[in-house]
Amino acid sequence: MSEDTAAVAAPQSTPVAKESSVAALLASPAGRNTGLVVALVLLCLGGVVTAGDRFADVDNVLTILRLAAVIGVVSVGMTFVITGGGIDLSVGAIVALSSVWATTLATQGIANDTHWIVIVFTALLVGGACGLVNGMLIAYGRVVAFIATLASLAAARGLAEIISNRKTQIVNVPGFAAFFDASVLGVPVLVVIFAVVAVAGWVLLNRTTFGRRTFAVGGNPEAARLAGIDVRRHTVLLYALLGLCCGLAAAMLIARTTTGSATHGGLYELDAIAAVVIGGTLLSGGRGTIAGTVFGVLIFTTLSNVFTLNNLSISAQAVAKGAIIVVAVLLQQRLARRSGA
Amino acid sequence: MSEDTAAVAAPQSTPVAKESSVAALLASPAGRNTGLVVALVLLCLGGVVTAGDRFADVDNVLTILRLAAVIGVVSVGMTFVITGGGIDLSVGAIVALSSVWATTLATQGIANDTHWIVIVFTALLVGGACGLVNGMLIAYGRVVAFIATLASLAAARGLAEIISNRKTQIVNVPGFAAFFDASVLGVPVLVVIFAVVAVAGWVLLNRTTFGRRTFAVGGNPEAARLAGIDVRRHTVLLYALLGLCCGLAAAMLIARTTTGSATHGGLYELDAIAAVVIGGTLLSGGRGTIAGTVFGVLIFTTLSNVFTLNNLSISAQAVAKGAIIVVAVLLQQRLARRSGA
Amino acid sequence: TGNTPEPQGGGNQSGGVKVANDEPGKKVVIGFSAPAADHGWMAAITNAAKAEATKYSDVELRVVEGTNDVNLQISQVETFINDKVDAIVLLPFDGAALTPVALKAMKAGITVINVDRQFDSPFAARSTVLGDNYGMGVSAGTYVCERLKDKPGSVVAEIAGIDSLPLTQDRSKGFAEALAGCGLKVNNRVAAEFTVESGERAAANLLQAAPKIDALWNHDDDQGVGVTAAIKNSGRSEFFMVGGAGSANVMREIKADNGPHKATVIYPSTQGADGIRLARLAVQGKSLGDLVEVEVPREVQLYAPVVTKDNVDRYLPTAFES
Amino acid sequence: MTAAALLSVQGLVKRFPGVMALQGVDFDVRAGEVHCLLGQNGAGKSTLIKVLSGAHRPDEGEIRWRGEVVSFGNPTAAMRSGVAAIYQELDLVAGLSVADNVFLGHELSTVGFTRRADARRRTRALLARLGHPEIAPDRDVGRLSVAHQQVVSMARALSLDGQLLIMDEPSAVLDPDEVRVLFGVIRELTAQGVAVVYISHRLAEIREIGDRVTVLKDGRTVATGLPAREVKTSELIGLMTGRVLDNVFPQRKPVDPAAPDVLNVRGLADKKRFRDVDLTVRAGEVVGLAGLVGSGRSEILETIYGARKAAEGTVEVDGRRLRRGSVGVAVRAGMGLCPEERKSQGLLLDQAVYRNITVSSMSSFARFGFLDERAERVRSAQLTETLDVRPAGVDRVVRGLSGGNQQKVVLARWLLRECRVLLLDEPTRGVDVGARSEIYELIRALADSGVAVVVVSSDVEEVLGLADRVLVVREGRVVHDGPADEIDESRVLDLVMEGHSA
Ligand SMILES: Nc1ncnc2c1ncn2[C@@H]1O[C@H](COP(=O)(O)OP(=O)(O)OP(=O)(O)O)[C@@H](O)[C@H]1O
Ligand SMILES: Nc1ncnc2c1ncn2[C@@H]1O[C@H](COP(=O)(O)OP(=O)(O)OP(=O)(O)O)[C@@H](O)[C@H]1O
Ligand SMILES: [Mg+2]
Ligand SMILES: [Mg+2]
Repeated sequence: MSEDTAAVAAPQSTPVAKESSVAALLASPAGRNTGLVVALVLLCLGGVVTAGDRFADVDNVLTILRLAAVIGVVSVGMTFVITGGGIDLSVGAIVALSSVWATTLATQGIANDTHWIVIVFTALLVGGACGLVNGMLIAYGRVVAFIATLASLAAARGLAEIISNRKTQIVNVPGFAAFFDASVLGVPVLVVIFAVVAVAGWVLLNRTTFGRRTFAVGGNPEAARLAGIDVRRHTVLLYALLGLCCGLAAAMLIARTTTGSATHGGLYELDAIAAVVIGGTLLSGGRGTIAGTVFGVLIFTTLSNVFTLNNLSISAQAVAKGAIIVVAVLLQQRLARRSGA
Repeated sequence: MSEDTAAVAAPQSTPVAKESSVAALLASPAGRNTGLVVALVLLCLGGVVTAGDRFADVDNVLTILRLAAVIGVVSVGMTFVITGGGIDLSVGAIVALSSVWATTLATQGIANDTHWIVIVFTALLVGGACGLVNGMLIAYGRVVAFIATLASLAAARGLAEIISNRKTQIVNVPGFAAFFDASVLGVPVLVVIFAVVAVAGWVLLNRTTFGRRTFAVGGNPEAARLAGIDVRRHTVLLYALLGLCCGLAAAMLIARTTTGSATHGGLYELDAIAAVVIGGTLLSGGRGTIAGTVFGVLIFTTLSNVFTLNNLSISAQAVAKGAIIVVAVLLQQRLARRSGA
Repeated sequence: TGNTPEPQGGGNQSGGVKVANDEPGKKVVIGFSAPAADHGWMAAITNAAKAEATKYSDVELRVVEGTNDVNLQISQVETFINDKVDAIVLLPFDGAALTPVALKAMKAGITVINVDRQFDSPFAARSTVLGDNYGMGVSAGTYVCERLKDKPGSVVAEIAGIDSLPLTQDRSKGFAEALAGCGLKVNNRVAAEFTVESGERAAANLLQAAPKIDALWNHDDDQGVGVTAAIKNSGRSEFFMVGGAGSANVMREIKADNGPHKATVIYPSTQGADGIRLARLAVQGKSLGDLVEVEVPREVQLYAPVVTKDNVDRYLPTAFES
Repeated sequence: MTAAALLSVQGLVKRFPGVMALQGVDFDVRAGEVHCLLGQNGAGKSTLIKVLSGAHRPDEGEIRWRGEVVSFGNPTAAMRSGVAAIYQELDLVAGLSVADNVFLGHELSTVGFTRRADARRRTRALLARLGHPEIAPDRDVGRLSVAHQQVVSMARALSLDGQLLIMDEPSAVLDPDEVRVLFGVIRELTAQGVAVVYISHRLAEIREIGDRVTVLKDGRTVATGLPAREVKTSELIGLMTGRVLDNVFPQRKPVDPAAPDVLNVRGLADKKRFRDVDLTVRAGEVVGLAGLVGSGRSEILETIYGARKAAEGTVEVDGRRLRRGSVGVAVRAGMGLCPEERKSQGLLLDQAVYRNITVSSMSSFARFGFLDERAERVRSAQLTETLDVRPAGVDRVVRGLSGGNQQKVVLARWLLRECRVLLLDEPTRGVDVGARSEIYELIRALADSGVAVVVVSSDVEEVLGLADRVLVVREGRVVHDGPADEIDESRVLDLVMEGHSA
């Protein structure tokens, strides 16, 4: 269910408050995602108890957010694809390919002559193109999404290795890193980008015809078709959108590492899908929430931050991670059920 | 659609032929899987053309089959879970955990005193237990399968690392390797095991009430429930069955590598799901074919064999692999559509 | 038996005699980050580092989750910076990608010791401990040349590790160049993933691709367990095999001379432990005992010796149990 | 009424793999008329609708819209021309709100941003016009009852402001009261010159609302342009089925007063939908549950069956008390439920007919867990023949069957199982007149063989004609319990609607 549907469905009481979209924006994710919020709060409490000031520190919070930013942007895009009834296993490979293409000597040469934004554009272009190919294969070639994107995963990573000749490419374009490393009012640019993408994603999913149609295409493609929606075109757009997000994530990763590499974005597919699904988006399509995805991303990144601070044995971390994921999901389900959604 | 439904649905003509279950067994997978067969044949042709005798060699064919055996057993189990509407990301981790547990000094000590079969039993037991836990979490805990098994993946691998202290455990039990390395009429025991599992899986899925319930549960769980099927218990059984397959695969892997290790089974989840889905099983449940899965596994293993025989670079392999997967799926679809299924 | 646990992690015996440097000094907090321990050598690196740290009462070691995601590894280093640790021992998944954050740590006054995979800026680390990947390939190639020098046209095969890593490229480059020196080349090459299972899979296919082999170099002894199993399964014995990294298993096999391994090239798994030591010394302002130099050097490159039946006893004690 | 046809169709042909769904359909619709389509299950009515609304592409034939040949390649093209359709299978998107569904595909938007307040307001107005102001525009459509979903579909069609409105069995899930409101809306529309194509299996409705009738049989037009009010019922049935049917309901035998109680429900209640339900059914008795849509009858049946957990009360079969909330226990005790929503609750759509039929009695076809498919097919074939499922063939995939035929497949499942207690929720929804009487015969025959039957139906005539005893449910409580022959239709309607403001 989309956030706002649930939020307004619950109490039939205050029609006035319902109309205020600001109130809805604030109230709805909280109501729908009580369990996730509780899980995140518990996690933070755990962090504070075990690591004290080191956890609650502003710098540490920014570290968590910076870590969340790259995978977060991919996850927002993934929310659209999954809500629209699809899946994309190639996101990590697309990030890698975009990062490599945007950091080839040729690209850097052009960027040096003109402006570093060329690098960002290249990454977006490559990402978007990969997404487009995925979408076409799935919508018009009618290849199952899982297989089509698995194939893209192999192909894109192979291509990235060929282009980069399996060497890490270092970025020497002035201004590029400087821009991304800067802060706006104390908030790092990477985090700002993530926030903007998340808010834009929320608006797109919940306040536009594109978003409504995404739910319809994922929830009941036949009904969507009968309602006059061009399901195939819409599917292509969804994958292209995700591709763009991957391109953006690649640019962010280039800035963060000053490199492009065929090994970037390893296993991002799992991380992103996990964040989306733990956030409450249905893997079978038709229901999705951006707020949940953001919480999902934050839960995973906070978890690894708390582990880092606590010097836990690495294997024990894996076991604990498994347990915490299950507990978070159970919490979310129980609380969501209680809140009558 | 299950293999035999399609086979008998097509021509309404020969009710006599329909009755012969041997004929059905032979005819149905071939009919249903024309595209896959064609893809596999083309691949083999490619192998013969590029690598000549080295490909067509009996030893090479046995090598391919041996390589297919381990992942094949897991894929057969995965076919059940996916047909039943589920998914399991933890198969690789379960293989790792089973292999490690079955090769601890303690287990080997017992096996040395009694019989090497102890090792196999331990692996089956651990695998089955892991599957049971997955099933319970999903069916009774109502955790989404994707997340529940993602959590198991983390936990099982962590546990395997703890138990093995991240060391490769070498097997020194006499008789164990000897049994698995043997051949039956020139066919390696590993391949025989795979064949037996595949045939048993086919019978179980297509000829028993258990299989019929699996289709029902995966196709429409609510309808299955109202028809009197205990959907939750059945779900648990499906995951337990897959767990057992993982245990068996672990035993086979131990025999093949003479080791147990926490790194065994890496990315098996992707390989197995890919084989199942390329074989024609619906990721959303309700349709599944064991024969398709077997073809899927063979396509993937033959592919990497042909690549290796040709001394192709890994990057080029990846790109080619992506392209070949897409072509195989398109072939399969076009041919399946033409045959009226 | 093969998996008899021996009490030592990599670095216990290294260093030999107790010197003045081992006297407790000011307390040093060291952060340690490495790629995911998805194969034996990498696990041994971390284990050795941990074992080393416990030997010093003045060292507090913080080990974080191994990861192959550079983004996560960067944030781990950021966390160390926030935590104001005294030193960071960093085995980066990708040296170039971790350079900016290492620079940031250095700027924050933290002693960074770079291990194994080199940063692309000399200012990113106080000191660098390097294995010699290229040299490893050269050592292996030279050994193969020596044994095959009388047999021109010999078939040489290579089983590489994860092919997308630069270190694999370096090893293969060294190997090829050394072979070229005696008129040989790599006839068949496959790549595995440093794990037992992938080694077995790659080797099984390779043995089919090459009906006759004279020498086989396998980059990594951990995947070598699988390679050995595949060789055993195929019943082939016409060639000799050279290992890589130098696990205790393979050294025992060399010593017993009962398997395909006739030699292995060491790639020290003690680098992490050395990193810990250097970090401690650098923070405490001490020097390396056997050097006249009063500071810890900028770079230490470890040697990649070939271990054969003749010299195996020297290396066995520091070998890692994969 | 203008003589010129708004829409005319000639020689329409549509093939599906293995089936000719339409093999030559001719008819025309004039502005301002209600044109009724009649035909047996599988005659091709829904297919025709889908072709007209652009959801299917015809293989042959000609469609003229206002005299010009058109081809509606997709639903959007049809909608643009002014054709709006309500499909039989209620294609709404669960998970989206009522308002979102109403405006799906033609969203009210400003540069891509949805005008949600606008959409809500207009949805509310449309729903009020359809007599359902109580449906909140923000509710998730998936959580509405089928009847309310049907209303939303109608609101959706109205929102398109078309000149031709096609309705495929809209009344199947509505109760008489709601049908009256629907007819009011239809009259309003036709007065404005909108043409309506109306499909229903209820002849009484066609007489009431229809102007002209077209009869389809096996994908062909067998009669067109018949005057709806004058044409004789027997003639219509004859055209549709090719045979004569005089008595729809079978003869009732008086229930043996000594027959034992088979089903005994005492004080059943759930959390909020219903309470204090007492129900006793003797062997050989058919009990009918009448009531308005939304009165909680489906919930009562599902709770008896264990598919919902009861909060209070007991259910006994043959004197043995059943554990609460377990379908397995109920099925083993001999209960069977024919659920209300065949697609989501009843059928395995992608499975063969025979597998859908035997799914609840698999163990009787199995030895050591191995199934005897031959026996399954034979038994299923017998049942589908009895129920006249078309097209025949037990290996057909259920998804390809017409709505009414799908319903018969669900019914066959429980006929096969030989239950002690059979719970039927709207068993003849969407079933044509001919098959309906066969189903009645079957139910009667089952009862006579000692089965206790409970039938929920919104068709009061059906309840009275079929049942031995009638219970009237209003707002979750049983307000009347008595023999069927001591009560008549108007009394039932009074009871049903008492306190209802309609
Ligand atoms: N998608 C499809 N694939 C295959 N066959 C189909 C499909 N849709 C309809 N049919 C077949 O076309 C014929 C006409 O079906 P249709 O749904 O139009 O009947 P109908 O007159 O609406 O019946 P009902 O009164 O039961 O709704 C039937 O034989 C049906 O099995
Ligand atoms: N799970 C649920 N959550 C909330 N409301 C529900 C739920 N199930 C049913 N309802 C509500 O109950 C009402 C329908 O009840 P029900 O289907 O039992 O009526 P009925 O008497 O069986 O009518 P019909 O004969 O049309 O099925 C609707 O208003 C529906 O919204
Ligand atoms: Mg119909
Ligand atoms: Mg109902």
